[in-house]
Amino acid sequence: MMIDHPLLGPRDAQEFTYLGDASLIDRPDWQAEDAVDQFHDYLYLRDNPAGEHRELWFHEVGDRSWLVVTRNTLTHQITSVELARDVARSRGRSK
Amino acid sequence: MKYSGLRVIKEALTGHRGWGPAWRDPEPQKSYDYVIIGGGGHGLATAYYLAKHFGKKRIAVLEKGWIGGGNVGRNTTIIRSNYLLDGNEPFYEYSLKLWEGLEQELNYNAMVSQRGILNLYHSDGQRDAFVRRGNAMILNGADAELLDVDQIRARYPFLDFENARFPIKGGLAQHRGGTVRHDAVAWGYARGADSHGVDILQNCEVTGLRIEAGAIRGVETSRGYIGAGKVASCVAGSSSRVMALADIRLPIESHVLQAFVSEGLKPVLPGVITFGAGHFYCSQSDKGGLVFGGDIDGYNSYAQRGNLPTVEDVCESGMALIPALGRARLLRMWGGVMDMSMDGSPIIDRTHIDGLYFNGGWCYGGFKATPASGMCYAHLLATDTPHETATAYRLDRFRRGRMIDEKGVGAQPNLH
Amino acid sequence: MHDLTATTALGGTTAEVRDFEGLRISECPDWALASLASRLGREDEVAAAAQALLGAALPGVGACAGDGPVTAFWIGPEQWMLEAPHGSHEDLAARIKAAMGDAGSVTEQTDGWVRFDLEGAGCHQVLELMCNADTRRMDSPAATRTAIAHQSCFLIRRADGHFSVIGPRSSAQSLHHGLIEAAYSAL
Amino acid sequence: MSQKNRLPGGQIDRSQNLDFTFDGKRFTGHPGDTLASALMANGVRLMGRSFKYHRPRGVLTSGSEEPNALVELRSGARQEPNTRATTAELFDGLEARSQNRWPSLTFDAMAVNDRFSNFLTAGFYYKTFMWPAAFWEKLYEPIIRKAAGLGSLSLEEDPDSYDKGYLHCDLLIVGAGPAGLSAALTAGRSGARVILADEDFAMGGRLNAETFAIDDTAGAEWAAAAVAELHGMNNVRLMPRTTVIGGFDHGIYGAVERVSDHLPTPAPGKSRQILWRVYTRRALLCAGAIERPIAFANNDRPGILLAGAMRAYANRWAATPAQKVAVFTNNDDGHRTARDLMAKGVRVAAVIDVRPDAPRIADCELLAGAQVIDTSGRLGLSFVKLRQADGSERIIECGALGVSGGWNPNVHLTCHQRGRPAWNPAISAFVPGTDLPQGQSVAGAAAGAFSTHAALRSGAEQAAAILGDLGIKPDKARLPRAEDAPVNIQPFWHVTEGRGRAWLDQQNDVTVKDVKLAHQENFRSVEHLKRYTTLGMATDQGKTSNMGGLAIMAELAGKSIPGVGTTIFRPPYTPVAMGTLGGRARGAHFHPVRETPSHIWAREQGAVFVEAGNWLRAQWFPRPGETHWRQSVDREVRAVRGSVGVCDVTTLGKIDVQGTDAAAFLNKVYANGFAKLAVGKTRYGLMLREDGIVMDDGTTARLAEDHFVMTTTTANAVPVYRHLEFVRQCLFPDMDVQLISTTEAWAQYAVAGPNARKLLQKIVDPGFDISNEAFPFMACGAVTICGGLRARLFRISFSGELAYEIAVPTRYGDALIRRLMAAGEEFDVTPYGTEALGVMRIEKGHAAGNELNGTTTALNLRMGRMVSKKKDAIGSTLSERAGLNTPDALALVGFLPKLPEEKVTAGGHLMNREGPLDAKHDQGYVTSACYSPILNSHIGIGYLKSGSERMGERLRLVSPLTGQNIEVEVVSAHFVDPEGDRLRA
Repeated sequence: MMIDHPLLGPRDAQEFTYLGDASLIDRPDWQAEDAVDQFHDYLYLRDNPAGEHRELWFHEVGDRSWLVVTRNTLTHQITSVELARDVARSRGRSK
Repeated sequence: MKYSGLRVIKEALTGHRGWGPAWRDPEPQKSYDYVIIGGGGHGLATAYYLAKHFGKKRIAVLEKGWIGGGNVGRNTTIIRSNYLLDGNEPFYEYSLKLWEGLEQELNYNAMVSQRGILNLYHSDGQRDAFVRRGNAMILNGADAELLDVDQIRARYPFLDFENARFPIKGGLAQHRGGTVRHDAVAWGYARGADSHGVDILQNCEVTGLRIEAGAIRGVETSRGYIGAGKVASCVAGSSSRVMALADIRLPIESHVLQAFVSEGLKPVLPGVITFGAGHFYCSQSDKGGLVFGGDIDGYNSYAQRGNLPTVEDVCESGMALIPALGRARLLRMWGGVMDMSMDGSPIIDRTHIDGLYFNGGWCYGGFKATPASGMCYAHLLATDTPHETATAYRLDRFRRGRMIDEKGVGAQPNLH
Repeated sequence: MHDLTATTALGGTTAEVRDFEGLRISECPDWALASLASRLGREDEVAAAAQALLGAALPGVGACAGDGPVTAFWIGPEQWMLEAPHGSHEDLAARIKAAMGDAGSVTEQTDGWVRFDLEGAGCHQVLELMCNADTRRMDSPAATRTAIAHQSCFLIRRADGHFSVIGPRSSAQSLHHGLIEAAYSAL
Repeated sequence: MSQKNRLPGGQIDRSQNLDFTFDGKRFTGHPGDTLASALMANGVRLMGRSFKYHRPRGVLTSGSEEPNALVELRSGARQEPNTRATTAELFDGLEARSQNRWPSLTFDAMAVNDRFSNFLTAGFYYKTFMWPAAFWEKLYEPIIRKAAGLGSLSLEEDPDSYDKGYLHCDLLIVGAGPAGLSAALTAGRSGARVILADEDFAMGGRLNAETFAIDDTAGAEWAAAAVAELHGMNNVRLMPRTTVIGGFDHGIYGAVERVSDHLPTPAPGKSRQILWRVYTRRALLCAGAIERPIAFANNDRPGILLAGAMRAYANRWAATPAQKVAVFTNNDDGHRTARDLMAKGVRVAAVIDVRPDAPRIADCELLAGAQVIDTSGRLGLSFVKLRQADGSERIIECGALGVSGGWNPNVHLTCHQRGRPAWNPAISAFVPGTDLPQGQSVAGAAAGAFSTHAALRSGAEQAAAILGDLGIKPDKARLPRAEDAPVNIQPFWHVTEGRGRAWLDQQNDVTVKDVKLAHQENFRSVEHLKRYTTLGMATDQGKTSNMGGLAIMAELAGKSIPGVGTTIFRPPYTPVAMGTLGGRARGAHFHPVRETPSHIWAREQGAVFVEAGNWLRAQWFPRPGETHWRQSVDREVRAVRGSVGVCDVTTLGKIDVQGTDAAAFLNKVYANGFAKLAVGKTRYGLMLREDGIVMDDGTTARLAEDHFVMTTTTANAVPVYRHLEFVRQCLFPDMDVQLISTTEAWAQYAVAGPNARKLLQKIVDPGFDISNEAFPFMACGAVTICGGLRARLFRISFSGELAYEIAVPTRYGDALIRRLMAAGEEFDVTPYGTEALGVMRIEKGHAAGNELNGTTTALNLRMGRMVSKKKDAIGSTLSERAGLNTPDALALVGFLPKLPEEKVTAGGHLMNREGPLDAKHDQGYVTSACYSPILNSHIGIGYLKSGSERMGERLRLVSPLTGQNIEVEVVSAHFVDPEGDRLRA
């Protein structure tokens, strides 16, 4: 597979390390009442769709960026690639 | 129709006109007591044991394509029970015992061949882990033997003992492990289930689950609605897709695992061997092909095809272990969709929906589990209590902090 | 002045040089390296300080900059590697830190790496057996990161027919072995 | 032996003779020959035996789709089983042997199987060999395994080397026949970056096998001219002898170049083959078509081959399987074979055409509406028996029969990403479907355009279209003139009449009867058919046989052929040597070797090395007279605890953490607090995964307000760095923190033992006070040594002794270890390796890899209190789950054997002293064990249920695997200096 890195252009997926569902960015609030349940769902439950999947890849042999890749799990077609840091900020993550 | 030596001779002499269908292709009935979704090894085995051992009637197996077309028809055919953890070892040992009697049970030669499996280790840390595992196996009633380098050299003189980057320091052997003719497992269970009245419905894809007041009522399929008392999902890599029909999210990701076969060769490998310093395991089929595999490609996929880097990684490891493989040719590569769970161990459990049951999360260990998975799932369906060897395989174990993590890599399916 | 003798990554006291038909592969130990990363929100200060240091603007994605003793190449978002002759700049990291103050994070990298230079017309034939970088179409100069002999390396095109492979120092022997075998095979 | 079946002409160099042997017999051929063509020219028809029935078989095809003519090529360590004689280039001294026969090819004892063929039908195995149960492994299977398989491996290490490389192009063209050459000329002349690959050693495809003219020159000459022109373009890379084996995601293709297979042995330093990963913007498949046979009784005799192959042997290789031949066809193309062979002076007894209205053919008898119903001839064809249109039987004498059932477009690569071919009734064959892999197009016969003109045109047109997509202006050149014969074919798959078996898959011995039996037993899906009969599962993957099987299943099921569907084409297109896929990563070079800064010095000391990941570390340093490793290790431990020792600890991961939020960041990734760590101090950190399980541990030093150096375990350096970047970029993107690894930049040595300070004071420059007061336990800071070399000093201890770790730039690491040894002579300083390090950390009860096994919590390590509840840290929340906090949770404790000399086995399980020894009563397990020369006893540490409350209890340590069952006492894991006075001294 080729991942079209937002900064570097197309790079072989071999250079990346895969983590999984991009929802891992949405880490729950540790002080919530039901924090343990929220963390359980966050860490363990997956949509695992047969189709479009937003997922985290780390450019290990590259610029060390974490990317959010939108890829179809049936065809492997990739429709968008973003810097995870930008996605995280857009989802309200800060410090 | 019973297979016997006499029958084989008679048919041979009369042009094989007498052989009937191995299983029927019936029309779906309006409803069944038990609807099993998935005509793979586990689904067919479940139906067989449910009918034969628990005496249940009105059972259907729904298969979206052709039976045995999933991972049971696309794997490296290995059976073993060399597990470490309490939650796993008794189950897999039970499965191995069922394998040992399978042909007689089914009157079908699935070529269960206990050629032995050998896991090599290359460091003291690996040895310590294997010693702990081997002890766990023996303490659970399984067989295990720790082999030193000389014993391994005697059996596999052609491994790289001279120039290896990670020298072989020993291995953990399970002599009762081995291989099985994988397709025949599906066919044998299908034939057995059919002969006990199970309806096997091919080209019958489940498109919806009818749930009323928190209880399952039936399934919508490509061949129409089918009512059901109990519905049992048993679809491996498609688990998330089927359970999504009931709005259930699972601790499972679907990943592609590749496997490979070489051209036919005169006998080379007596048993199954696993490299401990890279991703490579290998056996030789009765037809002479080297059947081997390695690690999963590592990303979510339902595409049933792999990528080249994984092929190379596996072959690099193969060459590192057996330098004589250089001139053997890889004939065919294929990919199956694995239901990789969050701790690398399976789930056989009820769901919060009354009458809806789930069996999945087999990662790439599903084939060897086929008989026990079928028996334990049938037990759960018939009695609503887990089989004694499958009590740990609960859906809520992650919430309770009761993971069964053989590899110790945590909630990352592609590392299990 | 201390009295400890340095060894090269290949273990010698002098650099290893090998010649092939149309290619020279040489170990280059006499370079100091330091990484520079902008602190959050201090990018402009870092850019300005670097301008003074390099006599050029910090390079953009995949680029190299500087023609004085100190040059730089891009290694990641808001992150660069700076190079200078070891003889005159063994204290490169300290100098950069002094120039950056607390606007930038600076880390000595000199001995984290081994550098092999490939010079000659044969470099493309050798590199196409080593890595997936499209060396024939690469800008000159330009820098990228790529896997070479199972190791994560920087590949820098310094000029036509001149590449630097900068890899992990501890596996210098393996990296060198790979380059040599590829040269024998390709040339 | 003379080349009695050598014809005039052909593309072989008669000026040179090449000597070769087949089954020990000497023959002669010429450059340009394949092994198959040379054998044929020498009058050899019998080349192999089939897989199951050991039927005598000859060559069926002239290409890589060959099912029959497989040989063991070369000898010794270079022996290559199952090599296709049809693609093996002849070289002087070539050695080949037939396979799967005993004692000889002409007399094969195993041919007895053929007599029992009534028994050995499809699915036979599944119905028998079950009685008695035990006999399968002991009797039946060994016999089957011995009989099965084809060629054999030498089992010696492959002496050749293999390369892997990467190529990049705008357009990859697969196949250099008329379509491929036409496309390459168009794209090449337009300046595009083109790669043209063909599996053959001579480019031109069918143009080399046919007699067509292009414009006014022979096709083969036109091809040669085109190749010459392309050769002159520096934007075009010509790759003959290169098979594109698979199409992978996003335009990446795998290709295997056979660099040296046409030579006796590869030239020095050169590889045998190269695996190329080709990154393409677009790909054009011009792989041509593969002829398919017609099934009829005894259609497998040597001498019966595909008509197109017979023509190729005559035209390209000037060879014929016999002087008198016949042709059996259902389409016009078969007639070409008759014409071409007659033109070469071969007698054509008749053209047998199933079509009643078959076109006439000059100078040769045409039997329209006739069918071949049987053949005869031992070890080779002598007669064919026909049923003629008028119903009469007739026997024709001939030594060879060319069979044509039509041509199948070679769609293989269009299906590697699950694409499905579509049925084209006009040519009664499958053509590429609409679901092609991204960026792939198809031209020529592969797309169903069978005439030469159509191939040239579609090649040029497809190339032009692709160039347009790529924004390159296509060159507009005139299309050369060429034949444009339409396809006239009457679908015909098998002759129903005839008593003998009609073969579909000649290698796996699958007959029409087998397909019928599969249907009868309800194995009707194409996949069931394939798996039950093994149709198409041989080394040729059914390239010539699958269609026939499908057609017959369709007949039986009353379905159309597309209704039955096809099995899945999977890579590789043709089988690939494992060595090629392995490349150079073999033997000692399987993985890179990472050497520590003291490696050369340690080797000089005669150190024994051990792998730690890719690192090589000194395990111990034997001294003269020491005959057992324990002697060395015990000595090293005593030396450290008694005076001072030095150990290279460079391999531990080091990550530079900087930024104004660096401390806050560490507070997130470590379960324990780091915010208040003072500058100049070091602290032990416990890192959890989000699931609350321990991920790693290590010490982290604060060099400045905004600057830390984190150490990780050797094994986890990479995953921890990745995790930190995840936390930084994905979870806390606005934290001002920067990370970079510095593991290898510093050579780091542990200096441990009561005299450690005295030794260091001799090399640390006088300006730095490292007295206990000025530089206490857990202090850290920058110093200079040996007269001004910058260094870092950490007062940390893994051994439990007064200890420091000193770091200098790696290039000075070798000098530093030598200096430490020299300066330490007065203290008898001792280098120690990983074994002694391990012994001392077990004596101190420090957790390491065996304890941090990915299932242990802080609670298990008895560090539960370190997990701060006052802050948010990765893993702290989920570590609270009930299952991880049960009253009987495992806790790390120590074990002493009742008798000191009794070995404690790591991996042994713990049981109550009374009570059964089984899994149900398991109390825990030993993680690490060693002999402690300080306690003069074997010791161990491990996890025990409720361990903290069971001090002093006696348990059984059982290891049935190693035959051990001893009594041990539960003690604190801190065997040595539990109060830690030594390390604070």
